[in-house]
Amino acid sequence: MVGAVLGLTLGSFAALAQNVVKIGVPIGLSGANSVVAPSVVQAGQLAVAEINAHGGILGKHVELDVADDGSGADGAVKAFNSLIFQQNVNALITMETSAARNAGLPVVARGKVPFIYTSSYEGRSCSPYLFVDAWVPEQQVPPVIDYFQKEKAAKTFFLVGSDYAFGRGMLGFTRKYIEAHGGKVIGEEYLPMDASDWTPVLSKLRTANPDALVSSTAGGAPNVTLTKQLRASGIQVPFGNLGVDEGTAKAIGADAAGVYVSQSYLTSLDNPQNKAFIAGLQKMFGSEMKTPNDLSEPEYDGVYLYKAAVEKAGSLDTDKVLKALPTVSFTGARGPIQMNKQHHAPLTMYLGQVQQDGSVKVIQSFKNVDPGDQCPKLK
Amino acid sequence: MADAALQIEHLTSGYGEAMVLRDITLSLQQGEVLAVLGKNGMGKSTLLKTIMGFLPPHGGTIRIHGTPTTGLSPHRLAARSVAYSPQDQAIFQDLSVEENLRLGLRSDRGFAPALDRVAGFFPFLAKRRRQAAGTLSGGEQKMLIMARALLSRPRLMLVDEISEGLQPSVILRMAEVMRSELSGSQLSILLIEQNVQFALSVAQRYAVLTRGEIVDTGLIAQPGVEARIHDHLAV
Amino acid sequence: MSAPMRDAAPARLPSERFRLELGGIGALTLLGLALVAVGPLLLDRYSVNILIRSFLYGSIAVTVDILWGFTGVLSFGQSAFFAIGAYACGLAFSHLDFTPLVAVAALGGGVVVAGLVAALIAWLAFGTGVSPLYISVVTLVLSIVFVQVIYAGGDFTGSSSGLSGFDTFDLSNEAWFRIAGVALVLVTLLGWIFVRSDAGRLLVSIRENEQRCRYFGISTSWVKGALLVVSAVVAALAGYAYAAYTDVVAPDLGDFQFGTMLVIWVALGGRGTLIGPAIIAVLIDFVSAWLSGSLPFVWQLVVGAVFIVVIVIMPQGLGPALAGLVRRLLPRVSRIQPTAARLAEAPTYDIETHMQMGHAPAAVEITGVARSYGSLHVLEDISFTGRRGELVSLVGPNGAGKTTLIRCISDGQERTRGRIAIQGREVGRMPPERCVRLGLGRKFQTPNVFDALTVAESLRVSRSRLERLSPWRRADEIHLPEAAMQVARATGLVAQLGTTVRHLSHGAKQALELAMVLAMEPSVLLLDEPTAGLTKPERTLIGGILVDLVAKHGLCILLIEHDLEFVREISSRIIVLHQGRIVLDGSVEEVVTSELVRTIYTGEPQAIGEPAAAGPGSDG
Amino acid sequence: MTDLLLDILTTAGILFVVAVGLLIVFGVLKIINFAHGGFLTLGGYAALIVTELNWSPWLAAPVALVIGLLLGAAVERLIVRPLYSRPLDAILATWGLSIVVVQLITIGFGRSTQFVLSPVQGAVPLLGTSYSLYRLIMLIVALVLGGLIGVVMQGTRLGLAARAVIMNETLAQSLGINSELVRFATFSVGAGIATVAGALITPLLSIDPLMGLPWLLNAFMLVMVSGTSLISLAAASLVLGGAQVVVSTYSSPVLGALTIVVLAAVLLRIRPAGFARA
Repeated sequence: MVGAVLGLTLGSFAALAQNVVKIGVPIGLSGANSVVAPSVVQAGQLAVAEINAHGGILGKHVELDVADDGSGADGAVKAFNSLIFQQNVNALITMETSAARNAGLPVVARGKVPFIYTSSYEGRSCSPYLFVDAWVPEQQVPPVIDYFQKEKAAKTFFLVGSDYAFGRGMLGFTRKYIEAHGGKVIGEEYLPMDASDWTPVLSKLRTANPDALVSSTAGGAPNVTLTKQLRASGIQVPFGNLGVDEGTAKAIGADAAGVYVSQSYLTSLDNPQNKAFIAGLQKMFGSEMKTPNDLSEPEYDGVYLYKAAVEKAGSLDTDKVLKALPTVSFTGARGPIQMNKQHHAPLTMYLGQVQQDGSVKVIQSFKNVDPGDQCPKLK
Repeated sequence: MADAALQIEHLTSGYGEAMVLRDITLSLQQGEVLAVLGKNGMGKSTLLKTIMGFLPPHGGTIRIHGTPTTGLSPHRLAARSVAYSPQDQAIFQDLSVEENLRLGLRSDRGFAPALDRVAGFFPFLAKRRRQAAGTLSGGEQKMLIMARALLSRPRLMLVDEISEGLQPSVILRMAEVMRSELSGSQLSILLIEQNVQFALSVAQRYAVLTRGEIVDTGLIAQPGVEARIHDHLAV
Repeated sequence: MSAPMRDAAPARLPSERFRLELGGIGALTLLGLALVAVGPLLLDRYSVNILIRSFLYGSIAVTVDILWGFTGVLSFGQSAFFAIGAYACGLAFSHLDFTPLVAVAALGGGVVVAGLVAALIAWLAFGTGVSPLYISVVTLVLSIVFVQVIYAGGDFTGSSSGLSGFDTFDLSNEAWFRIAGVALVLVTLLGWIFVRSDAGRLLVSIRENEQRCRYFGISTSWVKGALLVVSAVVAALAGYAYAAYTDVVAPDLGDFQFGTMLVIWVALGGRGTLIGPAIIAVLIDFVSAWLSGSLPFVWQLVVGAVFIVVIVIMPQGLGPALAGLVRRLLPRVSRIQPTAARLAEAPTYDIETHMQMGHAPAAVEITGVARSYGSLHVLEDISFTGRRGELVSLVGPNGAGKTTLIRCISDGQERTRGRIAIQGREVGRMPPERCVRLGLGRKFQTPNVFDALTVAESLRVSRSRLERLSPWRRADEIHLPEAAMQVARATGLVAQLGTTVRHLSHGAKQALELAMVLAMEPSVLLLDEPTAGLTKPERTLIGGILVDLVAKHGLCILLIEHDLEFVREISSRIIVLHQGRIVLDGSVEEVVTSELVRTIYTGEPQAIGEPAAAGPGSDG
Repeated sequence: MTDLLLDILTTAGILFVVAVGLLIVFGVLKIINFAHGGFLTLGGYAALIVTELNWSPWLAAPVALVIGLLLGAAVERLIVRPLYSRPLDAILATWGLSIVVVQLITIGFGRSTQFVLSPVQGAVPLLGTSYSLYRLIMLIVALVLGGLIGVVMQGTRLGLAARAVIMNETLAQSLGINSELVRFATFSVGAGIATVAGALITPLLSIDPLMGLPWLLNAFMLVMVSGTSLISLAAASLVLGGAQVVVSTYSSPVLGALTIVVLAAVLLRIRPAGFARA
């Protein structure tokens, strides 16, 4: 908070920079997020290429600066430092693990740059510099639980997560939601974020024999190992995965079939923005294109939201941009997105089920779900 | 004239800075047994280790059957029909008797007849071939060492204190076996000993090693040799 | 204005050399401080930012070097101590309000926890009979355990996310830069003074030959343990600063890779050079951060490859290799003058003073001692008494148990049965360092010396129980008792005080070990073949000194010897061991004329009954 | 209960497969090969190559074996051989090698986590429950590998020479065994087994450049307590692996991850020689 006040008065260091707009993307190219990170980078690159093709931001060329944060806190400190103080970026727009985000926030406060966080997360991360254009538990969890309780008559639930802020935050909310709606949680297990052997958890799951399984694991790798090992173990149970995205589901292959997901973006969404988005990616990356997903599309939106804010502020000055950000809106593949005064965005959510080919079939949709009170102190 | 089985000239050797052997000159003719006698700590084992290539000599030359061997590694010397029986840790305790014997040959070919031959000397070997060598008694272990050395029909044997701690009957048996192997073959033996009687019963020549130097050498057939050697070894 | 007298290249005194070197390091220190002062003005923000961390890492690298490079204690777990300090900061500021009191308490807490954990590790790793490799294993385990404990801590420790965004000291980057920089300079300077002091030489002697140190009465476990605790505390302080500065703590800070990276930096910089590791740590971490954007993998690859090459080809490290190169290019610049302390007579110690107190107990009394390994009996029912002024020789063929007997006398853990008393005091189960304090001195068979120390330094270390070693300076005089002095003079060691022991002849090493043992002023001297590998004149000389020690100073000497001629010349009594038992205990005359001894030595075993099998199992 | 038993057995099997290459190198060469983790990772990537070439997943292990044998041979000549007399430096140098391996893999394949096809899918009914077929296969692999190494060591001339070098290298040399050659062959085979193990465990897990590290630590601890004996290693894998499964199942997986290293450290403190000759 001390830093915040100073930040508002001093303005941005980065604003002194050259005739380009630099956007930093600290992201987990290695570690837990490494499966999904390339698709996020591609979404960002597409947005930047499009913006540059149309004259840049305030007439300045836009550059994307990607740095690996190793999906962890320690790596994030290095990546944020490097981007903010070495590369002098004007803003950070990225999807990260909660650990990396938390670790990066103090650096952001010191460097005083806007930070648009494009990853769904456990919620309630608040900072004058931080804006979020992806979902929080209040938006994501209800579709899955409601569906299991109504359609699968599930009474007992087993929760599995990676042991980190996102995993614990999501499942903490899920447990409360289940218990508030008459269900019962009969097991809650966590593995370290980088663990890959789920055998003991699966043993407990088998013994507990719940009506439904809900998981919330880190980015890519733990999702894959959990799903594969669950299938290999022969345990049959309705499985809702709060942490899987479409690209990861594809990487898992047939083992993911039947898994329920709750997302704000799916490749199958039928609207012109989504078609243009996918076509743009295909044109730009060809065979190298990664499947866009719920963690990558918000990056695309985030870059455009930043552009809108800068243009509204008429300057790259951090103070002005931060003021403008909650007032601008952008219509992307997920529909119109506008972040609110509490720095979070109402979103349309979809309950889907993974098919044999890895695609996700939409089962139900929920319009403009509100994130609830995330940061009441921010005004 | 045939090359000597072993020809050592002006050999100096030791561990690091400590010179254990100084200016040793010795020769062992083909078909001959030379006994090197001396008390503990006089450099006898060091002599064998140097010949066998475990210790690099500081000076001097070693020739085996006319070929200089300085710088050759131990396994190469073994390949040249040199059989070495160290004093300590000379058997693989955890290997069976048969495995110990198999290691006496360079390959398993021809093992069966060779085993039959040495079992002729020491019949217990055939009976106990599956037993771990470490469970043999001290005397049996020494006989195993001797048998293993003879198995490959070596041309030069380097034998370190084979009689140590043995019963008289076993010592007699050892001497018999050595004599019978020597007769009519090209075998030569360098025998390191403290047991004077045993050494004299097998060897043709002797050398006394004291503090790393040869102080006396001669033919055993001479009269009064035993008394002379005892003088060297006495307190 | 008279020209000073010039001796023929006298060895420089340690204090002079120390002051000279201190001048050098002082200049370096000032340079370092100056750089730290102006750094923030010259460097860009990012570099300042990164260097703060690099400086803190440099400090830990220095502690790793003191532990490993100097003392031979290879710890992979310094990262864990660093992280303990960091988490003390992170946990306190996350869960309590940030107040000066909390800040100080957290610092104290971190230091205490790190110290206690280090003490526990030391207790585990430096106990008697524990393998020297165990410290590396257990510190490896420590770093793994630490990370898992943090994982298991849930919201309290932040698990794999770590803790961040807590309130912390409101200091500018420039201030942190100066704090970290000054800390690095200070840690290096203090470390440098310590390792070059007399006490610092003790570390090297532990690395070189821990057994010898213990037989000088030095509790090496305690020294190593204390060093580990201090290193842990320094690492924890660095960790605290790191957390307070970055505002983030994460489990990676304590993991095995970071612990290993520290070791790599030290190996690259040069083990046992302090400044090398400090510089390399800062350099590599700084360059890594700079290149992390553009060439991260290639840079790591280069570091790894260089590390392999350094380990294989120049194990002394890059720093010393470079220094060596410079020295070769400029041959005249840095000729190192030999340095050595002066020898001085110690106030005479005299066993007779004790003797005058009447009814003095026997020097060494051995009753019914036995030693067996499983079913193998190496010693059985050994009883005898050694009196003052007696030189007792232990003779017997190989494997008779002579060395085992010496070992049993000097280490209470060795024997299976029986009692041993030195000067009337029971040895019990005392480890060697405590047996030695009863007045025992033991010389080993092969010269057991400190190869990397000079002769003078070795003598000083051997005296450390009687004269405290200063941790911050070097004394010019070594006080030796007359006997040790006599050995040093007679064998020419006095002329070689500045020579590194590695370069001594075998005979000189034997003499040095004897002098070192005598420097401890023992009343009972155990000598295992002190003349092995010596020339005839050298043997005669040593023999004369031994006889003198017994006659003039009333020592009791137990001597193992193969050279019976030598034994005959110097012994007052001879004990003959054969197959683990005493077969004869008598005067020189009795033994020399004994038929029994003759048969033992010339191998007619029937004379002394049935010989036992050399190995376990029945005779066949 | 049956599940627990199967978990224990298959975990022990996997641990044995992963550690045995390290064990034989330690036995014959008396050095700890810290590049073992790097070799495991390399095996994982060999499996990845096989997957990307659309070859049968069954080919992953043989391909990994070839890579491991060749690499092991090169490493022994260039790095390990000069360090025989400096075992501690050998640990450090092989750790440096594993850094190099990891970085080379990163340059070649990127840092991201990747996956390979499993040669078999799903579970099979067994003893009244259904159990992961691949884990059962790993148990069989462990038994076959252990048996194979046992037969080679006990039944062949090469194995006899290797055992002779393990027990008493000096004596082996004086009996004409070229111990340098034995060391060379052993290191190469040890590396080969490590890469095969890496290829075999990947279908269960995921592949990334650092995947070998946790396995290296467990394997290292197992070898420290087992000494040089194959039987001890099997026992240690069963006891420590079993303890890990039990702790993970009944307490927490986080503590479970610690079980092997902590138990091994305690065992080594109490009995420095470890399980060997217990």
